[in-house]
Amino acid sequence: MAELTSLREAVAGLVHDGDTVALEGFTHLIPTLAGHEIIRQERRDLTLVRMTPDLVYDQMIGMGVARKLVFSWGGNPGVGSLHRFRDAVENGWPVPLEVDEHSHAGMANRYVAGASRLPFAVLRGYQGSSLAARSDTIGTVICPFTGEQLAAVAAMNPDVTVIHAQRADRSGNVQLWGILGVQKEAVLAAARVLVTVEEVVDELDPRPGAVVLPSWVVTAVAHVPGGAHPSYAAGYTTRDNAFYSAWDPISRDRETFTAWMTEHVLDPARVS
Amino acid sequence: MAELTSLREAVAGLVHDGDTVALEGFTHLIPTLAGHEIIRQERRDLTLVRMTPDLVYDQMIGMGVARKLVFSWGGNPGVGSLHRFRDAVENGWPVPLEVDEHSHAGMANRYVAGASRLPFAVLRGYQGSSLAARSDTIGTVICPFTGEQLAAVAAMNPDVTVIHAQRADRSGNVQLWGILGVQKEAVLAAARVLVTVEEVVDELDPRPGAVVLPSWVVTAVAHVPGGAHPSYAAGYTTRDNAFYSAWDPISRDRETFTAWMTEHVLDPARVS
Amino acid sequence: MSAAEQELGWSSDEMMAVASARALAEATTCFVGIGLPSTAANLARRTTNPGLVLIYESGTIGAKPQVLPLSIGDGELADTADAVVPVPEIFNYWLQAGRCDVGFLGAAQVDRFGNINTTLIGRDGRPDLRLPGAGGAPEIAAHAGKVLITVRHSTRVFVEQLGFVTSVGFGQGDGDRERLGLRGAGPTQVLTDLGVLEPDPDSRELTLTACHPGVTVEQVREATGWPLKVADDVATTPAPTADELGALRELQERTRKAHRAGS
Amino acid sequence: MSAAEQELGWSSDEMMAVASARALAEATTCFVGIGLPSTAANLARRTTNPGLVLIYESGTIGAKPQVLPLSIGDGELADTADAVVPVPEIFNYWLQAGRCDVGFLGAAQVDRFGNINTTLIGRDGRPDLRLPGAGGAPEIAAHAGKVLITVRHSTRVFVEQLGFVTSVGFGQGDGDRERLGLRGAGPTQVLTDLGVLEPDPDSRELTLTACHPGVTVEQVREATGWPLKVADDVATTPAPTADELGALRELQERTRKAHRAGS
Repeated sequence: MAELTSLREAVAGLVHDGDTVALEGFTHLIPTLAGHEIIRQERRDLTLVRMTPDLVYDQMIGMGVARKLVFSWGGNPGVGSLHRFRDAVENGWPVPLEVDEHSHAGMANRYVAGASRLPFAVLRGYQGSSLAARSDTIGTVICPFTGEQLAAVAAMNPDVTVIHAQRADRSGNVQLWGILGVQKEAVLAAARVLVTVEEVVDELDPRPGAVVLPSWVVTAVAHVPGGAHPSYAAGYTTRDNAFYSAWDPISRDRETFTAWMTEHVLDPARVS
Repeated sequence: MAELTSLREAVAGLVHDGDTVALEGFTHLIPTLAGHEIIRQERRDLTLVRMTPDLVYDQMIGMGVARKLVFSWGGNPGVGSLHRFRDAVENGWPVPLEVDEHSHAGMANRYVAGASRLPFAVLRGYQGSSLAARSDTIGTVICPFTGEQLAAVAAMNPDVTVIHAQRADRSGNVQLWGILGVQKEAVLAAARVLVTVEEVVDELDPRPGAVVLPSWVVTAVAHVPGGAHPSYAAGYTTRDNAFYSAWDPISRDRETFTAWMTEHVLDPARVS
Repeated sequence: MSAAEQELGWSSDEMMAVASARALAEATTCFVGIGLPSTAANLARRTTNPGLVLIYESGTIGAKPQVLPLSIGDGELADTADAVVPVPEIFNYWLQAGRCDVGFLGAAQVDRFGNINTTLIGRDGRPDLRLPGAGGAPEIAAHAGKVLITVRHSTRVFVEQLGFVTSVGFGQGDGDRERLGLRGAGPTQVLTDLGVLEPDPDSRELTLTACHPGVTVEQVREATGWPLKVADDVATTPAPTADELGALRELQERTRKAHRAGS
Repeated sequence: MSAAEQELGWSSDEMMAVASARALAEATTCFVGIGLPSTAANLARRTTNPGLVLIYESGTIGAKPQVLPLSIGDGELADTADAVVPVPEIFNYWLQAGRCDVGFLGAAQVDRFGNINTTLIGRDGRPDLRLPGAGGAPEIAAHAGKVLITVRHSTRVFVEQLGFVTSVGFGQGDGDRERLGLRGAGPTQVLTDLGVLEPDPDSRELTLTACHPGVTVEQVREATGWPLKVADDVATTPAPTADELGALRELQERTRKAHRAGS
């Protein structure tokens, strides 16, 4: 059963140096503040996993928590590049960043296999793409009925998956709705699960489009209102489009970036 | 885009002799009256597919529409055997019935592969079971990453899938909720799709736990209130438990069965 | 009730349900088959394990029915569930992924290694007897943390040799589950109306470890289709308590009323 | 606007969006990438194809946004969709299953066979330039009934040789899609701010088939990084109509207002 705890205690207990950590969220419900807590606790050598790494991963990479990124699209949506991600890959600053790069279809199916506790998933994908040759988690398999060759991707089973959701009840059952992305699969694929929520309620009344993750598949729930900013939580917050644009100049320059992170993330006054 | 039509016209247009037809429904939302229309139109040599064939398949088999049954559990839930199914398998009455028999996990994954337009699906299943040796749609596959052997099941792609749902709008978008079974997969796996609905509405307002099948993946929608009886449609009808019990004596005897079907199903007065 | 049952004040079916509910005392989650397993699991929620999470193959997770369902798709299972998921998901993400501590199964036939047949039974000079088939059982037997089997004890059920193995218990004995890659522990208890069978720690052969009150070892031997292994010290199952019987009878009475009304 | 554009009364970007929207006139469903493709698809819903079903990789099926989304996960896409499904489902049950008539892509680099690079670009004496990566493009390019590519025309984009093939168009030419088992027809049109390229029916090499008004074949040749094949008769794209321009400008103005407000 999930424990209701503080974000600081949850990260301290669940995220360790060297872990494979997925902070999932498909433009909606991105667990940004959980990422900031991981930065504050100075985790190192993490393998970060996410289909769509954006600002919070740019920040984590720029602060040196990651040694590897497993992903399928790494950009600032509607704005452009992730400059800290590029600096790490192109110049090894602040530390070199290894990448395992997939398509969305491949990454989604890696989580599906992980959630199903299968070693791999089958899809029609990567045919003719240079991606296949560069990843040891992309292979092929032959259909035993038709003889057809298909793509295979290795299961993704993070040590820890972190997501942000709208609500939890006091027993730690979690409810999220709107664009659901790959969060259910990422949660069910992981050994440990941390969920930050906008609100803790007595009763999770049914909602259209909502999924419920039972308390017994979640390790810890932390009450973190606004925890997805600059992303959003449908029904609670709206996407801060201006911040995505503002991030571009902040992140272009190492010094500007470091100063911003120091003031806005490391600043003890902001520690949860 | 789905055409709104009568059940009679829909069956006449979509279901042909020799077709592979899945009338899906997992105890909830079973398209019973569509099955009766198939009986009235005297289809023959159908391959009937369903995870849980129950009364309507007992009736279709007893009336001689099927040459083969693909399934994973064939009984009268909470009551006992399907006597017409048994008579067809054990004694070939009224015609011999070939079976391709799976587990629920295997059948569910066959539909998943069909909906995904993959030739097969992978699962952990059938190990040590006598089922594997008796079906040519069960095989094995080796994980290209771990070398582990897993079960493979052939994709199921019916010529026609028939389901019953709570509502459709006038453009043929379909909405169902409650126990969803494998209906979405069965619909997306099929070449043609017939949906019978309790109600046709102007607007499909969002409902907790509801899924919507867009009009453009449905071939025909027919307004058939009570079309799931003796099964039910959550929010519209309740399960007729007494009928499931009453079916046992009716179906034990060939003559009693035939008389009952003649009066209750073939009787022209009841033809939609 | 038989004379013996009248004397005891409870029936052997009630003893079987109570013993089965007690076997669920430690579980977090139970993947529940319909019939006797569902009775036992719902009784456990009212006696030994109020927090037990019931998972039915219809995709209802955390169902809390007030009455016993007649089918695994009764509306009340969905109405009272924490979550309702599609059938492929319940088998792939929940059962196969090892999220069910206990899988609770019935059976048409069981052999000495806890293998189950629910598919067909050969008959001399007549076509095979056709049974409903596998349903979810093969993968429940494979993936559940452990498996409990509950069935009425008779030589028709407990047979020397299965003509068809639908769901694997311990195969042909020790090591077979590992060889087959079955991840769960397999059938750790078979709870009948006469007593309890458990696999021998070495051979995995089902062994009589407890008789219900008023039942003799000889009776169980006679109701078993092979020379039944008997533990050195066969326990006597504690009789149903007044609370257990009260909860069971109240549940069954409410069920009778509801399903009469529902029809 | 340039002098030429002021004279014409519309910009080359507007011509590109209008030409792209016209290319969607016949489609039932379009799997939409963000940016220029999303502009074109939403313009099509206001001009050539009001019933067009927009599918975004965030799992929103039948989205009807009033303003252009900044990301494929904007709330309005979910709020206005016929259905919102998980990301694995959108790729497996919808895109891979061949339910998208048109896949609309942008690109960082395109070669003469319509292959796309959005991953990385080699640079002399410096580390490779890192781009965002594949996203949904490889499987959109593989499975969509046909693919439309829209991108601004320059020698930086239309290159002789791709250092990295992220998404396959026609590979090395005729027959390669079939050899690779790619089920869709591949890129049938590349719509730029200068004109339209289409694959040669035999060789599959991209060929200039239309120039936008005021654009010469020579201009397009100069903006292309390989000796561009030119059709025997190069058409001139009909200029944007007042309705098309009005709809586009109204959409973009509403988008600017909304996203200013939203921030």
